[in-house]
Amino acid sequence: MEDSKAIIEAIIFSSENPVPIDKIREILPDVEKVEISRLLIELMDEYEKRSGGFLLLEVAGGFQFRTRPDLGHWINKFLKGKPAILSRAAMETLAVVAYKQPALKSEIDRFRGVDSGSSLKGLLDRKLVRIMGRKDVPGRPIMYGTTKKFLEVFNLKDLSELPTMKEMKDLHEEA
Amino acid sequence: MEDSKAIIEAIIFSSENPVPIDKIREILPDVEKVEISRLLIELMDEYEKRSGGFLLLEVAGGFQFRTRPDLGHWINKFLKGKPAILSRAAMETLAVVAYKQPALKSEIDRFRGVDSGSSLKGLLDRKLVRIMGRKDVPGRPIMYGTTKKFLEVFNLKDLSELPTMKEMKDLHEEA
Amino acid sequence: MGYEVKLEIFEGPLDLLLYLIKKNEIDIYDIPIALITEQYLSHIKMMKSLNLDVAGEYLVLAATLVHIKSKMLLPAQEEDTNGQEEEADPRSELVKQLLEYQVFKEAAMQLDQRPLLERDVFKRGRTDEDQYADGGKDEVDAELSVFELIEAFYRIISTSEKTEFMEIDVEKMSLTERINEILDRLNEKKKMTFTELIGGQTSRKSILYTFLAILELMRLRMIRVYQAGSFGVIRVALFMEK
Repeated sequence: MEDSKAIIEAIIFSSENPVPIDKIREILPDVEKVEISRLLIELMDEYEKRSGGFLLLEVAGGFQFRTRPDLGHWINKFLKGKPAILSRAAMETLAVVAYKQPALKSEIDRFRGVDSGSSLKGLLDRKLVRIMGRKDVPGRPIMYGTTKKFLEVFNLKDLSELPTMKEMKDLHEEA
Repeated sequence: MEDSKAIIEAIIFSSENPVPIDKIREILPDVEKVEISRLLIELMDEYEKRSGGFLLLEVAGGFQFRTRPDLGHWINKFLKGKPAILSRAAMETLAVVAYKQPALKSEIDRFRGVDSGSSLKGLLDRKLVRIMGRKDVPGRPIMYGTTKKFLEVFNLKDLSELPTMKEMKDLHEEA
Repeated sequence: MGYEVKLEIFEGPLDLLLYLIKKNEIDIYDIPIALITEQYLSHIKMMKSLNLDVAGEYLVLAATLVHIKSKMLLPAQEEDTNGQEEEADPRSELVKQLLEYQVFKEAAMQLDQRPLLERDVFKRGRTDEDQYADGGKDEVDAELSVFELIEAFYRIISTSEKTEFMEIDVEKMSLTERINEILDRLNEKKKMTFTELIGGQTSRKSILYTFLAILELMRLRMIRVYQAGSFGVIRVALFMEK
């Protein structure tokens, strides 16, 4: 493939948004606009004829690769299986539970400076956190701790494998 | 193009991360694993021969489309981002972790002759290095290893693709 | 003395030493210690005079070099007072270290020469539509990183003004681990004897942790402990909610 065609293709591929011709021109100022258009049409044709997994399309004033519309079903099936990740709030809540267990919700809230109710609920649903019991103080608040699944997901043999604050400080202080 | 080949291509195209064969198999349970392998090899060959803007590569235990290495300069120009660069200290620390894993911080420090705390922290932040657990010796020091992202970033199929220490020593002796 | 204006950035004392060896075209297995020590020291002096931060490690190696130099000055065949042979070559330990460092330095260079993601090669740009699939709600199950977890915690503590600084150590976590284990087992079996709980644990340390965990659980009123008579079986049960 000629160089400028490959460069155009690489640019469109790497871009988050549809790439307008003018943008391409900025990168390849020596190539005429009509020439860029011609190459784009060539590329669109090639992908169309090839009828592979994706196409080059003109959308929203630019060019973008998109999966073939009739394959949508398969892609949804694939993307659905993606494991969920933990939000920052969930990670923080989990961290406080892990290090302070048995931890009370009031303690977690105090540490984080915000209400942790919904994060805590999410972590309970995902079985990363569990109720350990109730603390023997007025109001008998619930105490939270981590589960076996928590160890599994974080690939820990046991809780003592968690880094300590001192170890963490050591890494931070050099920086 | 035959259907299953196009579907495989679309799946890889739509995925954020390299797609392992087993993941493809889950979506296409009727296609044999050897057949999927064959189609993947066909696709990799086609892109290689075509020499367009991107290639299909095997990295980090899966398959992923990536721009052609020799076009990096143009894409950096287009994305205007600062290319992700690791400092020499980070690179050395990473090399020790990669070759000695599970590696202790004390070992890394000893091999490099300097404290590696801040490099290590940077590599942990960038998810190139991870905590593997603790070594069962007095003091139970933390063990570090490389991540899947390390393989992704360094374009490696797996760790065995790294040159062996012996190969590197031989290089030295020639020099 | 004329300063070399070109001052290389060294990754540490070993890097500097390797540089000097290369510059002088010296055989790494037969380092002329006096010469190298002198050059090494003058480099450090220069770095200091340029107000560069000279890390402690540089000084440690300087001391090592001086020490080796003084050892080399002793007559070669001299024997220890115990009649034992002098250790082979005072330089050997340093040479070994240098060779190892050289290998890793080479490895680092090789890594750097690979086509790096987001430096030389790029993935497909993520579009907005790609984000819609949020994944199944109930499965977390990609492996999560311990580092992220503790970073989250570290972030919280370092921004909070709480004076109760967290001294979390391995001991405390071992105890918590045992508490969780006991709760798990009691959830399954409801009632167990003390011996059953201890059972299978051979090391004194783990028995001690189990014992401490039981005390802690009693204090928290999460379990109840009964004993039938003064030498009877000790039973442990979950504290039941009414």
